[in-house]
Parts: sequence; structure tokens; C-alpha cells
Amino acid sequence: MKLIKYKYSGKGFAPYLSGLKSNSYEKEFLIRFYRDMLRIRLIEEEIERRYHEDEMKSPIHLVIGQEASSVGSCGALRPEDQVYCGHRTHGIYLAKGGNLKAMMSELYCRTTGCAGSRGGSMHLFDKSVGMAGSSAIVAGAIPIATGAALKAQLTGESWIVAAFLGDAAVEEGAFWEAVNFAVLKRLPILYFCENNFFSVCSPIEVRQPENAEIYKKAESFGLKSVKVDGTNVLEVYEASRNMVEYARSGKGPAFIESVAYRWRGHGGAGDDSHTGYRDPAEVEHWQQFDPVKSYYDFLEQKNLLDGETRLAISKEIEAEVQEAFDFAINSPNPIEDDLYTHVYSD
Amino acid sequence: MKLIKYKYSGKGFAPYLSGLKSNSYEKEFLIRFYRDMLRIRLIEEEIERRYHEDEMKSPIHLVIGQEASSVGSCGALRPEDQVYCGHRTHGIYLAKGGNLKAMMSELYCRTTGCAGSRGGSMHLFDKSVGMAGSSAIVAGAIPIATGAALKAQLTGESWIVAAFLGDAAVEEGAFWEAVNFAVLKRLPILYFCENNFFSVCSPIEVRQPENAEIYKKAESFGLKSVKVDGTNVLEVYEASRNMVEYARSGKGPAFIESVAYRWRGHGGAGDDSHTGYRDPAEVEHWQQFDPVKSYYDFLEQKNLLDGETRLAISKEIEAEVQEAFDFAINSPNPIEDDLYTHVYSD
Amino acid sequence: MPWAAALIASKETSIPSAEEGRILSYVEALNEALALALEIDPHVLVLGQGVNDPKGMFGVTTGLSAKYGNARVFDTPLSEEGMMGISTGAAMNGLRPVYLHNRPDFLLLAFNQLVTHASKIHFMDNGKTKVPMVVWSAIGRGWGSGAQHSQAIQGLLLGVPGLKIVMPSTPYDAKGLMLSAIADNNPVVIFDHRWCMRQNGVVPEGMYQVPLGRGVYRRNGRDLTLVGTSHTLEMAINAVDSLEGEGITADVIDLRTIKPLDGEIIIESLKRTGKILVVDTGWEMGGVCAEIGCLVAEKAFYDLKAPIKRIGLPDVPSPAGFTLEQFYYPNPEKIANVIREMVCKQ
Amino acid sequence: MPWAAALIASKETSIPSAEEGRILSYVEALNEALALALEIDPHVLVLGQGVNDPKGMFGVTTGLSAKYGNARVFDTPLSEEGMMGISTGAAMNGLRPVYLHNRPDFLLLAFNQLVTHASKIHFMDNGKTKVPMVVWSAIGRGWGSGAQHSQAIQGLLLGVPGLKIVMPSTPYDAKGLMLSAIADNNPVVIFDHRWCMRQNGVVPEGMYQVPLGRGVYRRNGRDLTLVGTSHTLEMAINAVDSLEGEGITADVIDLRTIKPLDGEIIIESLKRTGKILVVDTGWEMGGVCAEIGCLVAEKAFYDLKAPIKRIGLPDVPSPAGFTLEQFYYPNPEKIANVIREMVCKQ
Ligand SMILES: Cc1ncc(C[n+]2csc(CCOP(=O)(O)OP(=O)(O)O)c2C)c(N)n1
Ligand SMILES: Cc1ncc(C[n+]2csc(CCOP(=O)(O)OP(=O)(O)O)c2C)c(N)n1
Ligand SMILES: [Mg+2]
Ligand SMILES: [Mg+2]
Repeated sequence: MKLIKYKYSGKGFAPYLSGLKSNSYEKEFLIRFYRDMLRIRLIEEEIERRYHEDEMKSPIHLVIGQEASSVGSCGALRPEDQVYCGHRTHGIYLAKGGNLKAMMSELYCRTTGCAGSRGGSMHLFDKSVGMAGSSAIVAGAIPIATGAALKAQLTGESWIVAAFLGDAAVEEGAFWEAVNFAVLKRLPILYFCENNFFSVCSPIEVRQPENAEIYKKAESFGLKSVKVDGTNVLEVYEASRNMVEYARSGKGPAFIESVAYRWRGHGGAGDDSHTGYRDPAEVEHWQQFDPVKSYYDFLEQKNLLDGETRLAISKEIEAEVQEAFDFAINSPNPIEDDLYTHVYSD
Repeated sequence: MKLIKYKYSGKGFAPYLSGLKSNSYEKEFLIRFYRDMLRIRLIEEEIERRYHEDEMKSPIHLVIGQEASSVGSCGALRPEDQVYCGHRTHGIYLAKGGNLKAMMSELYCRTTGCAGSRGGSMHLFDKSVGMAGSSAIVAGAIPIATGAALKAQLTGESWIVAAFLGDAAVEEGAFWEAVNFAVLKRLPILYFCENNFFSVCSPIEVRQPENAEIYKKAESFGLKSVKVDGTNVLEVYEASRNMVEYARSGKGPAFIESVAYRWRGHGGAGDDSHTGYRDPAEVEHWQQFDPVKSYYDFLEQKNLLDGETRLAISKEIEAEVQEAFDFAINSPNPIEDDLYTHVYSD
Repeated sequence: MPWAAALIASKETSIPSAEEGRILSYVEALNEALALALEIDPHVLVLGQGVNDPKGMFGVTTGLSAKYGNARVFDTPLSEEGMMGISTGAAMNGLRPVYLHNRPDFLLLAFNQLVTHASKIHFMDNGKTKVPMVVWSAIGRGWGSGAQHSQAIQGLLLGVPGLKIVMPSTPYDAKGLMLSAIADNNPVVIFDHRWCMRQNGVVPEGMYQVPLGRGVYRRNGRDLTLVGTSHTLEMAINAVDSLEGEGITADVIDLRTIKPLDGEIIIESLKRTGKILVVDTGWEMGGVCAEIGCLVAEKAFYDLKAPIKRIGLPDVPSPAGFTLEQFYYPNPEKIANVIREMVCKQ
Repeated sequence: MPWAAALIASKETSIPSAEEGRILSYVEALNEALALALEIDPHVLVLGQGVNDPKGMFGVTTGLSAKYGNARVFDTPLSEEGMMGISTGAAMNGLRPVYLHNRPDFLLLAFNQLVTHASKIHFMDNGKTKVPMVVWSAIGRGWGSGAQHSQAIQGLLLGVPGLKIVMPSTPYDAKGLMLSAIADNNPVVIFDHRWCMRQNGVVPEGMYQVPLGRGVYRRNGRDLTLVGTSHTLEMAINAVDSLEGEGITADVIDLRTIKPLDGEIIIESLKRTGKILVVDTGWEMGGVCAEIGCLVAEKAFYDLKAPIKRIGLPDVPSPAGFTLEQFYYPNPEKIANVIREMVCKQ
């Protein structure tokens, strides 16, 4: 199997340092992004640490390495905007303002989980923060998200929709069916594709021809489309903001291909490079482009953040995480009767 | 409902008269195209005339107006090449060298039909001429055709595949799934899309955004792609020949968007413009670009064909048609036992 | 002969009814139900291929887009899976889409959205999201529809939790069940039969609902319980009436919905008659007949005095030819013969 | 803990067998069958998402691509409908694709190709084209698989004419039935169960076939006929063995294939025992249990001494939480309780 050797190493974090007009953003605003990314990182690391206990009996898919995509994109959304996604839910739920206790309870399959233990990690739902649907079927949520956008358009809602997908999801025909409809009707939706070059252990080159770039295909279907460095939270944010504005103003749907690398195995805890489907050196290479660390370096260099504040932030997050795990573990399990509720709605 | 008013009226038949290096083709060769188109026209007109008798109890979809697409494309194929198509089968079957008796018997649901009465008009199969599969499900045959091309590649066959589809078929996700795979594996297949602007009574603009041209979408997926005047048999032929050569030489799959208008209703006999989904004047407008008549005019002007020969050709065809109908009508019906055969293969 | 017309019922019929109201055709009753729903609830949408073309789905949707606008009554691209998901997403957000299909075969393209998404979301998110959508399709039978255009797939969906399945048999029910389905907060699949379309019957004006999940007696008798739905009712009633002269009478139960399944009415009747014959438009194996047969053998075994019998389709694809169709499908004579045998055997 | 591993069986088991051979695991037996088929027939292909990645579909495909090359053993894009059609087209032209899926849920995306095309082509073209393909998938159960990743959909396919459906329960059968399926000239769907994967058992070396359509006794007894397939066999045997001390014995029939369905062996046993319990991994309603229950009430009514009983899944989507999963799924204790009741009631 041919490996993607250090693909996409040309960009990295240069754009931060050169391009940013830092005074166009408030300091708090910039720090919030850092905090949000670090929070996702620390939460997932704690999930990983405890996963072997076999108390979270739920298939997890960690987003470590791709945090800037979640945070930069959701940062451009309003609280009332809706997000839909696939199996890799944690980053999006948390970046969208998700409740950590409800998420951890769901991973522990407790009644206090955001889906009452019926969903698990792949199925986080939480209407209160706009986490409107996630599907374990690749691309399954894309048409559904498009239908939500249709509703928003027909009844003139102020909210719009963001649909998250992986690079493999564009191989599903349903994605193109949904996109065709969205362009046809000029629906207010942003399709946000996280290209991490892999579907489970299958590299993109065994699934898609090299001469057909994802964001260009999207463009040919009539989507406003752009490709960004998915490890650069500000680049992701700025692109998302533009696209969200475009969609919200009624001009039609948009597409972002955000390139970043997944550091962990497809599912479960830890890196699985040793199994041989990717070169461990490739993971190491990509870890140079750590969205969290690079952004910290950037903020530090701009004198917007220092080691002390950073420590304070991470302590705060750690306390929150500890509390959430305790809450989850001490929450009740469902009872047999719960199995038979909500099969049908009244 | 907005009508497509005289869309695509810019091209017409100019290319014939100006562009053709007529001495690059043999006279016989050029006349064969005329004969093949006229044959399809006359056969379908006879089907139409007899349809009201209600003896052909099979849903028909006439290709009148689009004959140049069938003949020009199949003219670029070898006898051993395979074709796959949808519900609009007659033109392709006949242009590919199909047996008229077997076709008519199939329409009359007799045991002598090319599918033994189990298929009907929408399901003509005839391996002996490479009519390898047709599906009544729009785009249903596309992945199947792609699988045939995979076989041709893996076992190094000399034949290639042509998959015919309508403009609506590209709205089906399965089309893009198949195309992605074909490009990925560089399969020897030509996708031939007949864009007649309609799916049943639905004009293309209620199904596809105006800013997304079909052949350009195909191109963005990595297909070698071109758009042609589908009423001009030589233009269709030349494009097909190039694409077939490309595919046969192992360079990969290709795509042709061939634009022509369907004169008749979607299904059944006669034009149905009076029902209101399209302007009868639109049909009339398009009839100026009659693929059969325009090509005759061209050949006549070039002194390659005259009225007498034309009459002789059409007499010959009429006799063949008569014979085929008689054959079909006098062929036996199946018996009850036939229902239970070939559910499974040994 | 326009075959679309030929493919619906060949003659006008009616099933006598105790209800009061005007005489309408089945198609008119459906049209009225949709108009009423669109009128009283601005959240109702009607969509599907050709819903606003002049043919208007056999007339079921005629006039609706003119009256309620193309935003709420709209044609769709040929993207069954995508549009099923889009309908689901719209429903999850408070719209009430009624998604129409010409044939159930096309639903097979959308099983992922229908089975794995629409039907399960309410359960998966712990009852927070409702999915009030109706998926309608018209079963074809005969006249060359063939293996890909006449599948009666209700048996394939019977096992799917969270779904409701409706199969009306009279104009009265067609309207009342459609209104109930639209009012229901769950995904409801309605299979209407093309051979019911020209049936006339009593249909009250205005709003009324026929409850989902409750069967009704169409005949009361002594010797046998005959259970069916949809078009089989007409055949069943004809069969039973034809046996009156021989002194044979039967309970004829119209289930109206097969999921939820009204086991009570079946067992109530069986307690009196001791014998049961189930008729269905679909395949016998693993379908509606099988479920009812098993249910009775499980829940009313001690009331059963003779083997249960089922009449559906043999384990064979639909042939396209007229002759084989006659052997393939049930008809009143076949049903009468089975009844005679069951009653006389004793 | 790598959850992919957690999702297959939690412990090693074995079902004793009279056959001779080495002891292999279920996974090794499948791997051997595929290797053998690839070895002896150059037309055999093995494809599916991840078939040549290091995880190799639980080990089922480990080593195959290294030995037989990436042209014949290849990873696929995430395009289930497209790839199902591509497999069908390849099979129609003489290849023998074995298309593997991680979970049956993904087959729902491909029902159009599987149900409406692959299964019907041989019938539709009057027996001229064969479709020798195998579609394999591994049913998941528990550990958070949830509503979208653990559907046992065999009941949905049971009615489809032209299809064969295989559900092995032992390593011996897993290999022998796989080889029969590959050798068969029809589309064959194999559902293996993840909870069988770590079972060990006797597996002969080299080529042998277990015939499709014939069940086998796993236990001989007096009081009851217990019918099942796949993972239910292990539960059934455990249940029956646990009742020996109470003086209860039962025939345990492993159907091996559910289509064709071996009604003979069921009825043969029933004639002796008079009572039947059907166990299935899928939903009770409209599934395998229903078909067998109905079959018996139809064909062996006079041998039946008590109500038939079925144990499958309730009419509820799979919950994702561990606690509810315990209530949802059958287990040996539940089965033993039902047997006890059925036998003692008398
Ligand atoms: C329709 C479907 N096919 C296969 C799978 C199995 N599967 C789960 S996640 C996944 C990888 C998807 O890759 P991508 O879309 O790139 O997302 P990523 O995991 O990289 O975030 C696959 C193949 C699935 N869930 N759904
Ligand atoms: C999957 C599917 N959906 C709907 C239909 C109904 N249908 C039959 S032919 C047709 C029109 C297809 O239009 P196009 O592909 O442009 O071909 P044309 O009829 O114009 O040749 C439709 C919608 C179908 N056969 N299959
Ligand atoms: Mg990916
Ligand atoms: Mg068209």
C-alpha cells in the first residue's frame, strides 16, 4: 500500500504569522479559540486514558489533530444555527457549545446522557445547542441537514445549517444528490468537509482519483467552494465566516474542504500506525502542525497569551472534565421499561 | 412552469456543412448512418401506429428526434463492445445491430422476444450484439456497465463498454459513485448522456441548477468530457470515436453530453405537448433540427445521396418492419411453466 | 394509447360503504386529502417527481401547486435517497413533507434514509425529535411493468421499528388514512395500488381521519376469515360474494394498515370462523402473509381449526409479458378456489 | 481498548462437531475459504472497504491482497450502491466478486442494486446472464453499536426472489458455505455474526462445500423443535443443554441458509416433537421467525400440538447503551425459560 508521504506539508502555520491582521480581532475572541481547542484536546485525552476501563461501552472516534476545524467552523456559527455530522462527533458538539456532562453521560450510556443512553458517542443530539443530528452512516446526515436548510428557507428562519463530513463521505452518491438540491434551491447551508486523507485505514488514493480535488468537484456542482488549512483555526474561521455569511444572506450553499490529519486511530484510543496502514513518521510529521500548540505559539508571539494564563486555562478545563466524568459515572442507568419508550411519537 | 424556450437553437446543422472533410469518409459509410437513423425512425413510427391496438402491452419510450445520438455513438463501437442503457432502449438496440424481430417479439411479449417476454420494451437484452443490459430504474445500469468495464480491464478484453443515460440520471448519486470508481481504476468505458432537457414532464431547470453544466461536472470528476450537438450524427460519431479510442487505449473513462430533443411524449405514442408541460411550438422549433432530414439534406448537397436511393432504402426498411411485426404477432406466447424457470441459475 | 393510463386500473369499480358523502374516485379522494392538508397546515409540503406536472401523479396532485405554490408543492430531482433524507430533515424541523413516488421500486433506492434514519431518529435521540413525514407510492401491476416496476415491497419494510405502513382499499380510506398519516408524528409509508385508482366510493367532505392500526370488517360471514389490504380487498370481496350461492360466507377484514398490525380484529374473527386465509399484493415468502400466519399460530393457535393459507405472489420476480402476468397474480377466481377448498375440506 | 475488537465476540467458544479436521477459528475458516477460492479460480475477486488494510475485516481477508494482488483483492470507495452494481456487472460478465461489508446496515444503501438488479437479471433476460456474486456482511451486536450499526436485516431480504441468503453458525459451515456461495451462479448474501468470529471448531483442509438450502440437526431431542441460524445456535444449544438436568430434550436445527429455506427438515422434526420455537438475530415482526412460523402453520398444522413461539428482537430499534442492550437481545437463559414454559405447559 502506497502511503501519503508528508502530503500537504507546504502550508503549515505560516499564514498565521504573516497574514493575520491581529488587531482586527479582540484578544478575548482569540483566546476563546485557544481555550475551545484545548478543551477538546484535554477531554479526548481523558476519554482515551479511561477507555481501557471498558466502562464507556461506546465506539469513539477522536478528533485530536483536527480541533481547529471544529472550533474555527463552529466559531463562525450562531448558537441557533444547526450542525449535523457523522460518527466523529465530539469536537463539533463541544465547539458548538455542547454540554460536557451530557456528552460524558452519553458515552457512559447513562440516562443523563444527551440521548439518554440510546445514542452513544456516534449519536450525540442536543437541540439546545443546535446539535441537531449525527449519523453513524457515512454521509447519512448530509441529506437530513439539507432538509433542515429547506425548512429554514421556507419559513424564513434566522438560523442556517452546517453539515460536517469526512473525505470519504463525498464518495457516497447521496452527498451529490443533496448538494444538487441545495444549489438548485439556494439553501442556506455550509458543507464542511474535513479531509484527513483516511477512511478508517484506507488512504484517499485508493478511493478517489488524484486528478479530482474534492472542493473543485463541489464547485462544479455550483457550490461556492474553497480549500483551507484545517490546522489553522483562524484560516478555518475566516473561510467559515465568509461562507456562513454567503449562505445566510440567501445566496446559496457553500463548501469548505478543510485539510488536517487525524492523529489517533480511526476508532478507539491511541494511535494505530504500528498496524502498518500508515507510517508512524507520517503521524509525527503532521504533529508539527499541532493546531493547539501552533496557535498557542502564535498567540504567545503576539503577546496575547502566556504560560501562566495557559496553565490557568488548562487547570480550569481539567476540573470541568473531572466533574463531568464524576457526574457521568454517578448517573443512573436506564431500566428495562426505557427500552420500549419513544419507538413511536404521539 | 417556466418552459425551456428554444434552448440550444444556436447550433443546428451548420457544423455538417462547414466542418466536414467529406472525403475523409467512404460514401457507404456515410449512407449507413442515414439508413440506420431512418430505420429507427420508421420502426418507431410503426410501433406508434399500432400501439393503440393494445397488443404490445409494454411501456414504450420512443427515441424519435434523438436518432443521431444512438447511431453516431454506436457507430463508433465494435460489434463486441457492450452497451447498457435505461428505459429508452430501441434506438440503442437497433443501432448496436439488434435483431428487429427479436425486439418486436419482445414488445409483443412473445417467447421469441430477445428476453423471452420477461423484459418488454424497457428490458431489451441481447448478448449476441452486445446489448448487455437495460434497466427500468434510472441510472440503474450505470454501475453495472462500470462493473462490465472492470471485467474487461482485469481480463484484458478487446471490448469496451458504453453506458447510455439521460439528463436525469446524473441526479442519481449512483452515477457519481460509478464514475468515481471508473476514473479511479481508469476503466475502459464511455458514459454517453443524452440531454433532452426532460425527465418525464419535468424540465431540467426544476431538477438541476443552471450554473452546473453536466459535462463540466463530469470533467471535474476526472472524466475526459465533451458536449456535442446530438442531432448531428457526424459530430456525435466523431466525438464518440475519439472517446472510444481514449477508453480503449487504457487512458480511462470518458463522457459525452449529447444534446437533442425528444419529439414524442416521455412514454407511449404521440406527442403530449398539449398537456401543457412544454410549448408545442418548442417541439416544432426542434423539429427543424431533424437528425434524419438534416443529414439527408447534407448528403444530397454533397451528391452522396438522392431521392431515388432514399426511396429504395425506405422501402427496404418498410418491408423489414412488416416482416418483423408479422413474425412477432405470429410467435407463440409463453406457457404457465415458463413463469417458474430461470428464477435461479444452476 | 398513453400507457401511464393503461397502467392504472383498467375499469371503474366500487366497494360499497356504509359511510355518507359524495361519490369520488380514489384519485379524487387522495387529491382532496392533500389539498385539505395543505390548506389547514402551512407546514405541509407535497413533493415528488412530477407532482406539479400536468399528469400530476395520476391526478393525485393535480392543481395543488397552482393553488399552494411551487415552494410547498414541488418537483424533485431524480435523487430518491437524497430527497428521502431531505424530507426527513425537513420533518425533524417541523415541516410535514408528503413525498410521492410513482412506484414502490424507487423506495429501494432510499432504504438507508427510510429504514436507518427516518424510522429511528425519534428513538435514538430519546424522543426529542419527531419525524412527521409521509412517503407515498403507487404499486403497479401488469401491463408490462415487469420485474423492476411492479414490486410490492411492503413485506420488506414490515420489520422496521418506528415505521408505520398504510395500505388503503377504498376512496374513503384513501383520504382518511392520508389525513391521519399526515397528522401522525412518525414516518408513515402509504402504498396505494394503481388498480384502486379508478374505484369510486363515498367520500365525506372536509376533514376526517381513519385511525392507523385498526382494521375493519368488509363482510361478515361464518366459514372463514379472509384478511387483506389495498387492491386485494376488491378481489377478496368478489371472491366471497361469488361463493354466496354455494352457501359459503366469510369474514372479510380490511387491515388498512399493516404496521401497526391489528392482531385483535384478526383473532376476534378467527375465534368464530376457525380458519384463515391471508391475501397480499406482495410476495408470500417473508411478507405480510407470513407475519399474519405466524401471529395467528402463535396467539390464536387453539382457535385454529385448519391450516392457515396465504395467497400472494410466488417466489418469482414479476414477468413483463401479459401471458405470464395472468399466471403470476392472484385474482378473484383463484381466491374463490382456495376458499372453497378450505371450507369444504373441513 | 480497540473497540473494533470489542465489537466482535467477547469470548472464545466452540460448537462440537462430528466432522474431522483441524481446529480453526471462525475467522480463520473464512479466510481460508477466500484464499482457496482466489487460488483455484482466477475470476474470483474480493472487494470491500478495508479488505486489504491491516485489520483485514476482523482478519477475514488478512494476507489475501499480498498473495493475490491488489487487482483481485481491493479496497473500495465508500459507495455501497455503486459498488454493488459494479460487482453485479462484473459478475454478469463472468467474474465472481465477493463483496464484503463491515455491517449489514450498509447493505441498505445498496438495496436497489441488490434487490432490483442483481437478483432479477437472470430471470429478466430469460436465463442468459448469470450473476455469480457473494455479498458478505458481519452483523454487530451490543457494545454501543446502536440503531444504525447492528441491524440484522435478513428478514428484509427474505422475500426477494432470485436471492439466496446464508447464515452460518460454525467455522466448518462458515468455510463450506462461503465456498458454496462463491461456486453458486446466483447472488448470495452471507450474514456472518461478529459474535461467532472467535468460535473455534473443526475445519477440514482444502475444498469442500456445504450445500445451500439444507439444514442440519445440532441436537436430537423429544420435547421441542428449536430452529435457528448463525449466532442463535450457540445460544440455543446452551439453552437446551442447560435443560438436560430437568429432563427436557429438544431437536436443535441449524438452517444454515434461510433462502432457500429447508422446510423439510423443520417439518420432519416437528412431526416428532409437535412444538416449535424459532430463534433469530433479527426482528420478530415480518422476519425469519414469521416465515417459519407461518410455514409450519400452513404445511404441518396437524402435527402442531401447541402455539408456535418466536424469539427475536422486539419491534424496537437497537439501543446503544449497555444496560438496555441486555434487555433487548436474546440470551440462553431467556431461551431456556421459553422452552421450559412450552414443554411444561402441555
Ligand atoms: C455507509 C457507510 N459505510 C461504511 C461505514 C463504516 N465507516 C465508519 S466511519 C468510516 C470512515 C469514514 O471516513 P471519513 O468520511 O473520511 O471520516 P473520518 O473517519 O476520516 O473522520 C467508515 C468507512 C459507515 N459508517 N457507513
Ligand atoms: C430511480 C427511478 N426514479 C424514477 C423513475 C421514473 N422514470 C422513468 S423514466 C424517467 C425519466 C428519466 O429522464 P432521463 O434520464 O432524462 O431520460 P429520458 O427519459 O429523457 O430519456 C423517470 C423519472 C425511474 N424509472 N427510476
Ligand atoms: Mg477521513
Ligand atoms: Mg431526459
